[in-house]
Amino acid sequence: MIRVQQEDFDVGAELDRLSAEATGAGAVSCFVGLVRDFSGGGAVSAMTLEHYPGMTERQLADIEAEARSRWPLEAVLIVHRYGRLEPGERIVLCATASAHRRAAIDACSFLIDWLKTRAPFWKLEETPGGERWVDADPDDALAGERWAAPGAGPGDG
Amino acid sequence: MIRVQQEDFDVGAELDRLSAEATGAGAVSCFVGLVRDFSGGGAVSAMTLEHYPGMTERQLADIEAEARSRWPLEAVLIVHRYGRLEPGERIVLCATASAHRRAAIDACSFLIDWLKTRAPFWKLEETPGGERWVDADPDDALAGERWAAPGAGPGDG
Amino acid sequence: MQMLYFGWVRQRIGVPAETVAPPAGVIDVETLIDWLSGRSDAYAEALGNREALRVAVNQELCEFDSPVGAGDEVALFPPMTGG
Amino acid sequence: MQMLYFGWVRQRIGVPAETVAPPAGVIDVETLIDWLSGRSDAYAEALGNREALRVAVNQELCEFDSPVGAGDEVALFPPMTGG
Repeated sequence: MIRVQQEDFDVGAELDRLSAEATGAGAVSCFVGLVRDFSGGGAVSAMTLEHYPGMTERQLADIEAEARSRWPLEAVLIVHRYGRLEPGERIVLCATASAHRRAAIDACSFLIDWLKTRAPFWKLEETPGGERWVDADPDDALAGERWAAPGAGPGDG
Repeated sequence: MIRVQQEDFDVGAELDRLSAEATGAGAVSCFVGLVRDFSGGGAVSAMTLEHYPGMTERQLADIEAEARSRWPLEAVLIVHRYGRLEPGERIVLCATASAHRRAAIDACSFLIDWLKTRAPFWKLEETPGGERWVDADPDDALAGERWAAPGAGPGDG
Repeated sequence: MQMLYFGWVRQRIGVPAETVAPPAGVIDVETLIDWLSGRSDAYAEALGNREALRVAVNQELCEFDSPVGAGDEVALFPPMTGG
Repeated sequence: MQMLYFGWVRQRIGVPAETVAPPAGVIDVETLIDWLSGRSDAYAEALGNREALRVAVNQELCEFDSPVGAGDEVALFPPMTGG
């Protein structure tokens, strides 16, 4: 399941729903991305996430489908926020449930890696020096590419 | 931080506390282990976790310290339950917070892998055929060994 | 043709979306960007560094040689920074 | 010496803990298990498969050649299944 929303989410409630959906799952893995109060050494007082409505939902659904095709998952959840967020606020939640912990952990790691370079979001930071667009991180591109071959993982590169 | 307890835990509240402790963390990774309703093909109606009070706390603290020595972590939490649990109930929570997602994800994966073979718990399942002790899984031993060299991960084997 | 702009591409062009009617020579993303770049300095500046431009046609990521036509939704934007 | 048993070792021996006073020949985990195994069929059965036995002395995992003495806490148990 995927959701794109401005409002915050409740991680505990989301994971409870995911587990309830996944009878037979012994493993739930989750990743939460938060707004940091620094970036490239500078202070960040807020971050505004802009996205491409319509395409965002398609890309997230494609990423979920790809994860389900690679691992035996009982349930998958991606929640991605947009709008203006302050340091410490949640940006994104990826969660997976599987009978096996390795599948849950690897799939969750894959979800966040692919979101970084394939989800159409753009981040504008507010800093003491003014507004600044966050550049794509070359390491994120590498992390995403390492999953290019099914079954591959960041440890294989 | 580590905790060994009989009562359930609130994943959302635990992660909120972890994030609050970890100012500057952009990434929170967590793993939750649940009681499954089957095992080796058979139905499981409940599982009782026995542990070694004293040694359990020492082992969990050692595992936390090892994770902190290997990755730049802002916060670490391990909560492990004991006692009688029914299918769907939470057994264990591992969570890590870091400035970097790869550190958070790898460290969390390490925590659960090492818990499997180094935390002094023993599991007695209730099945239609009677009580049955859960055997150690040889795959768990392998998963644990793959982290033996600092910097190693399950993908490197 | 429906154009959409995001991130610093949107900011430099100054509008998030517009409807355009390119001439007959515009057959793919490359020629579309050439044509847009000639409209004003703002477009030229926004679209000048093609290494840093990404494109989606009808909400699917595409290369610059992808064909575009009258009914398409074409989005131009910087590399994505999700997650 | 304080003995602790867990899992099926505890179940087969029938008690979770006991204080024992082994004879002088018991100098390490190996000789301790030998001595315990001679106490009854239950001990012999519980401790028979040494491949499947794990041991902690004073709450630290040890090998069978680890020395044990009067003041030690010695725990015998099956391979751990945490997580």
